Amino acid sequence: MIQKSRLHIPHPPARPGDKPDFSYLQISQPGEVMRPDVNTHAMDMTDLAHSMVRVLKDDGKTTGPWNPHLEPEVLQVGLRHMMLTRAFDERMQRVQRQGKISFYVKCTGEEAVAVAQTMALLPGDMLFPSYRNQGLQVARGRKLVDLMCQCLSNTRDMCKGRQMPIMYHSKEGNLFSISGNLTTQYPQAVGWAMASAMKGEDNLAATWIGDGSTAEPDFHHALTFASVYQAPVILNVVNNQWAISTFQAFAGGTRVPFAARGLGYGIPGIRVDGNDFLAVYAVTAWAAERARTGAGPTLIEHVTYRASAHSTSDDPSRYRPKDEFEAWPLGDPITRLKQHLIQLGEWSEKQHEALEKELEKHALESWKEAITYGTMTEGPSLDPSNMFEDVFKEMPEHLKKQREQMLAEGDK
Amino acid sequence: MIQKSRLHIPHPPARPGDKPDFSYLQISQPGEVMRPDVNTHAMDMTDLAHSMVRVLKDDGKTTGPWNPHLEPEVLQVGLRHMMLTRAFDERMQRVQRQGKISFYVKCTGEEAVAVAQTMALLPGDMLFPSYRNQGLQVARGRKLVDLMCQCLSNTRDMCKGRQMPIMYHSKEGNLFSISGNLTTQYPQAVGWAMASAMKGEDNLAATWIGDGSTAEPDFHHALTFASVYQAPVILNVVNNQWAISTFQAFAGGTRVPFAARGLGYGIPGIRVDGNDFLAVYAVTAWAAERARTGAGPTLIEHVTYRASAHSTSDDPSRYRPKDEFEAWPLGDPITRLKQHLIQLGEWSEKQHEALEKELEKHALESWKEAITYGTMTEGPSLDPSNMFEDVFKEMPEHLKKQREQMLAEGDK
Amino acid sequence: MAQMNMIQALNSAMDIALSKDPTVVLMGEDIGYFGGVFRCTEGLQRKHGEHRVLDAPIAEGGIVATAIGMGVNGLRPVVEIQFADYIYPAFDQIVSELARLRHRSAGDFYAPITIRTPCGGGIRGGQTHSQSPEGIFTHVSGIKVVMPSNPYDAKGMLLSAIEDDDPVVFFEPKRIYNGPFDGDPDKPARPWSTHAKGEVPEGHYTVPIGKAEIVRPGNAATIITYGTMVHVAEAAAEKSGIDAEIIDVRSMAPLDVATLRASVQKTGRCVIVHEATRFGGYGAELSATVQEECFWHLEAPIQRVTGWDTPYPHAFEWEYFPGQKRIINALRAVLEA
Amino acid sequence: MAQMNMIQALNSAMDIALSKDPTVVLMGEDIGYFGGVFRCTEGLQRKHGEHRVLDAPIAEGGIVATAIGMGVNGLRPVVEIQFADYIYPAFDQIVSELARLRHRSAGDFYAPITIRTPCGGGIRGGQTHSQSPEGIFTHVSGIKVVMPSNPYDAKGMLLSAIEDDDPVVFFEPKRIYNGPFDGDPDKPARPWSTHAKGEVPEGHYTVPIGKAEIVRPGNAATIITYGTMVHVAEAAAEKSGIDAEIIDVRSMAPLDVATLRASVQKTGRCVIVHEATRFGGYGAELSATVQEECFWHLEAPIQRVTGWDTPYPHAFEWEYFPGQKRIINALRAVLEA
Ligand SMILES: Cc1ncc(C[n+]2csc(CCOP(=O)(O)OP(=O)(O)O)c2C)c(N)n1
Ligand SMILES: Cc1ncc(C[n+]2csc(CCOP(=O)(O)OP(=O)(O)O)c2C)c(N)n1
Ligand SMILES: [Mg+2]
Ligand SMILES: [Mg+2]
Repeated sequence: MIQKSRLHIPHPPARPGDKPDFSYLQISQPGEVMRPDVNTHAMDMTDLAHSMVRVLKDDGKTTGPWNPHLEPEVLQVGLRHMMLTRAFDERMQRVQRQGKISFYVKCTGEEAVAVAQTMALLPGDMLFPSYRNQGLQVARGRKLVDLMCQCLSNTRDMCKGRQMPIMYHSKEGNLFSISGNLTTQYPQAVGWAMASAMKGEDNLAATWIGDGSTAEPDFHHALTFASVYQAPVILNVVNNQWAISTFQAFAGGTRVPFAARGLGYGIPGIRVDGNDFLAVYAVTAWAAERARTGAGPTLIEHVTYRASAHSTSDDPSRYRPKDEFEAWPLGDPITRLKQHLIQLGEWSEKQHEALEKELEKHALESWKEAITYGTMTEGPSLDPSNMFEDVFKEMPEHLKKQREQMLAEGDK
Repeated sequence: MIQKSRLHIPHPPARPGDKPDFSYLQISQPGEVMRPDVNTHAMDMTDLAHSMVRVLKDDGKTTGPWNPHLEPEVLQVGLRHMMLTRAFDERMQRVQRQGKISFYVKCTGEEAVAVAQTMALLPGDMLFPSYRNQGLQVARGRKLVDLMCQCLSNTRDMCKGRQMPIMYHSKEGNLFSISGNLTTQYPQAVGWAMASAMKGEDNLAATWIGDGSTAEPDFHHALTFASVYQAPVILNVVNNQWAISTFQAFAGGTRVPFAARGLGYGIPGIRVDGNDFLAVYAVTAWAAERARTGAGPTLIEHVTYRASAHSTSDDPSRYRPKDEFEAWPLGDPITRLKQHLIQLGEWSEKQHEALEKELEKHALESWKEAITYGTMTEGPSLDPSNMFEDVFKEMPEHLKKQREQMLAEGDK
Repeated sequence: MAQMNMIQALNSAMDIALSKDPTVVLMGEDIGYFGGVFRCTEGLQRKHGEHRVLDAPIAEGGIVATAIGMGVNGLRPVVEIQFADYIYPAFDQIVSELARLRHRSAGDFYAPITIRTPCGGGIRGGQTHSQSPEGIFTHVSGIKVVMPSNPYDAKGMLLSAIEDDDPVVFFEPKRIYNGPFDGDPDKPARPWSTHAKGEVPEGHYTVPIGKAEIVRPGNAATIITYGTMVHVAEAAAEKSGIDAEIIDVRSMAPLDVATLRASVQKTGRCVIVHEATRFGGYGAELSATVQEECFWHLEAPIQRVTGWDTPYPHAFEWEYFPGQKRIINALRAVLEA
Repeated sequence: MAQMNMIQALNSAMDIALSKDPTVVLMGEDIGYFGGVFRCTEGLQRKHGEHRVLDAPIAEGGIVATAIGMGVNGLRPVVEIQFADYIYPAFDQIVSELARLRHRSAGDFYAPITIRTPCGGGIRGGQTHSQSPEGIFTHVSGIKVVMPSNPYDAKGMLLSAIEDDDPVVFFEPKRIYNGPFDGDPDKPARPWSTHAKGEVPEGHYTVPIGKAEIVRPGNAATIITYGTMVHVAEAAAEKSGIDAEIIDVRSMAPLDVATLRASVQKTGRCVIVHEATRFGGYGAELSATVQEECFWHLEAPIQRVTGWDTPYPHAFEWEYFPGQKRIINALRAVLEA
């Protein structure tokens, strides 16, 4: 029966053994895309959702109306945050392989998105991350040791051992608690932004999901509520081409870019080169100005590539060519910003290598400090009975009873 | 605090006491909108989602490329179905007021959508209705008496007393069971259509929701899956301006037409004058051809007006001007088709009056027959213990036990 | 004191909360301009403004999700789900997010939300306007679940819920919005003015969450119930002449075990009554708890009187509904055992 | 007979179903080309084609909804929800639609769907990869709910589920995918080849839904349990030296009351064990049922050994997990009462 099937089944351009092929990817020339006024109606800038905002050229120079004209010092800070994010990822992957933490997720190749966006926003803006935006934490100044302690579920874990590694949060840093459930934070960010408008405050909310996560219903909730109430929110889709083993076409991203999803709700959609630090910064600043001036929400699709495995539990060589990242046409965000700075005369290969070493060392030293607060097997550890706390603000009778029982019986 | 609120709150154009105002409504001239080839890519016909397909002119004549050129006999059948739907509605509203049935929902003013669409589809196509598409049942030849027996929960009720009035279905008529939960049938229709493609069959699925229901997550599920698998499905949004007391702007329909929601998923969206029988017929036939030739799904927004209350439990004079329908710029679908037929010389006021009387009589006689199969208080009635059937295919032990207990104890 | 029905009592609670605390906001389908399909928010938008009493898109999941975001940003949202039957699209946001946020962030983030929703049958609503899904929510750690049975409790508990920093799912038995209902649909409707708990203070007061109430003292057997069934149980006890003690649970989670324990240890016999389907329902938890706490005092098997394990049927409402007769039969069974 | 772990047994069941019945299709996130994150569908797309083993968008509600449509159109979909923790976005489609379709259409429409989903803890998955939500589903009339505890049952019950014209939610305890687990995380992992139920016929056979199994006969007390906890209970009984009878419920709904009744009427003592949180959980239904059926035979209060009423904590997995020690304590309690 199914031999006769006429169902359309999407396919990635290449599977293991095939030659990588990114010809499906629509790429604009740097400088090609217009920069409309932030008050423009969504319908009068639909091209932004279909083209790609790019500022950095192959030669490391900048071009076009989206150039944010950042000071070299700012760019150096951005470069440092991205490199620190990568050094952190490398260290954590290593310790996971050594069995020191149970799980880890890298963001290699996607560092520009989180770092440039954080830098384009204000500290009072509330960030609702997914699990692959550690750059937000780094760029907001969270110490590596604090992030590491979370991954270790040790005595300094801000989650008190209750969450898997990478589920950071920071109240004072305005970094919302990360959920293991995809996309749930998306409409929450809209609600936070609505409250900001209701209180007459200027802070906006920003939130991130992956390409695959756009299929979840909370994506639709977020867009609908953001559109209806014109919430001051920036909705980001980090399109890294893959959702575990599933090519982004299974979320419908090759038929029409994810940025265009916004248009049907009257929300401007911008597609941006996610590996171009300057372009990401520029579109974020543009969206932030929109939000802060009451012009409403923006949907940004960051086109990038997930250079690493989905997580330490994944083996991507089972479903995509091993050398796909090498063929990725938008390059590596760190290399590209480095080249830009070198081209400006504000950076050198030598400085770069030195910084790389310094940050590696910093990551290692942070790790060494982190484990002094306990590991899964050694050193100080949290009191397990804390698991009964924070279920409610005050512990109800039945939980007190269960806690007593646990303490009386011991484990196993 | 909230005094400072800058949140955007949508408003209907008029509230009770105000003068009706439909200036917000974008209306194209009849004949103005192009009719693209059914294989056109969604992105190359975005104007269809923003303009309005219309065929019937104010003078009752037809114009433009969407004219379906139907035979007068076909138009007469369509008129009859619409008039029968209205006669049925009137009768049922009356018997509800008399306390003979517990609840009813009219579709006055929206008859063209269901009737023209059914006529443009094939009997093998599966229809997934909402509660306000009784025209589908009528146009598919379901007998009024059968529909009435459902509303009476009597011995001939196809639901065996298990559902509220108006939740009809017909297996042989390919009319799916109606759910009280909004929008749930939308992605189910997509799944049905996927199965049709998988089996290599030609039947398509069509489904209907209201403007307000587009906010539910199943709307997004339907569009995503329809887009990814290019399912042969027609997704209809019946935009009758109101969702109970809530103006369609609260679903985001005034910012961008609902038809445009499709474009962000690569699904063509067509906005059509829902009170123009010929236009509705034409766009449906177009979408059906698309689906049947493997060109994929279509989203159709039917612009119409809910002339009656939401249901017999509702009083619309609390939230909108009493005379709003009189000011509705797209008129009454029955009057408009009648005028067209008269203008063609294929109908007359006299014939119309006679048919109206005949159908009223038919509705009354159907009702008289229906009540012979039982009413809520009199005549034959279903065996209550049937409620334990069809929970599962075979009744499990615990339900047998409960049934016995019920029979042993009696009620109340 | 004023005479109020349950709708007026709930309205009064929200009016007071809106007046007293500028962070309280209401959101829901048709609750703003229109005042709600059951009229519970009537007049509140007119009085408190459309920025505090928000009409919402028809998306229960989106309503709860945005309310969580508002809660995190310092507001205290009270949302209405139009019927409890329509709460499932919001289930993921309630279970995976709202209930766990405080725990997973070690207390750093939380959302003090109240979710109001009318539940229960007896209004010819068929399978999609009659459900009693409270049991499902009681299994979710991190949310409180309550259901008042009268105007006095409705107002006092709703104010408690709104002021509570934990999320509360607040079920309203719609059959008794306008008057107590004793389970006999053929009797003329009774207004709340004929009931002592229809006397409701106009000002602020609270009824604590986590406390059951003995609504009828007795010695022969204990009936544990809540919502509409409190009144049906009272009528059944009256009619049977059995000296039954009736406990209105009110707060399903957390549960007031002490009140249950004291009563059943005294009577030795227990009947549990709810409208929801039986299998895997809240009555099972009540039964298991009573059994654990009162095993040595029990003189007969605990009986459950519940809705049958089928969808709620439109036409056979009264055969489905666990009415007086079934309660009396159960009472007799525990007494005769 | 072959040696299979649970993953292989499930894979074999689906392979046979796909081969035997052209209307069977699989759908889920990462299940096609990749073979699933737990590898349960490995090789099936290669063998049966990408039109029968479909990768799906990440939308659990959309997956179940479209599967319903396919089921109505004559297919027999078997869907995978990647983790039971992610089944909630599909909750509305399961509860409001899948479970009720046959009833509301008086038998004219139905969707014969199997929903497979890995559940339970013990793999350091934290709160969003460890949940056991089976209890919630047992409260929904119109769906069957099962959980096998070994490869033999997994294959036989999955074939039963697929062939069943009613919807079945099929929970797979992921901790024992690769081998039985006795609750002691410090012991080296045991493979299924060391267990009798790791012997699995290669061809078609079924294990009926609705039948419990006595996995360890005994006279002193009855342990009622399922999934991973069957093995923990066996180890606990062994270690304690108590002559406990252990019942593997396997089919949570419908429940095999007769087997439970016979055992507890014999032993007079009962311990119920599950990983899920306690309050309002499935253990409550088991306790209530046993109490109703065996009241006059019970010599001690029924004990529940369960996960605590908190989200599943990442770091304190073994303090949370209801391990051997707690089961032994409960056994002693029912014996000493
Ligand atoms: C509701 C839900 N469904 C499924 C999963 C399992 N899951 C975790 S990550 C992932 C892929 C997400 O892909 P994408 O959104 O593209 O983000 P990326 O990992 O590429 O950054 C899946 C399916 C989940 N965590 N939550
Ligand atoms: C999930 C769900 N939420 C809420 C409701 C209650 N409700 C029934 S009809 C309705 C309005 C629907 O409006 P619309 O989609 O515009 O359809 P219309 O009635 O105008 O045809 C609402 C809110 C419901 N039935 N299901
Ligand atoms: Mg991705
Ligand atoms: Mg409408």
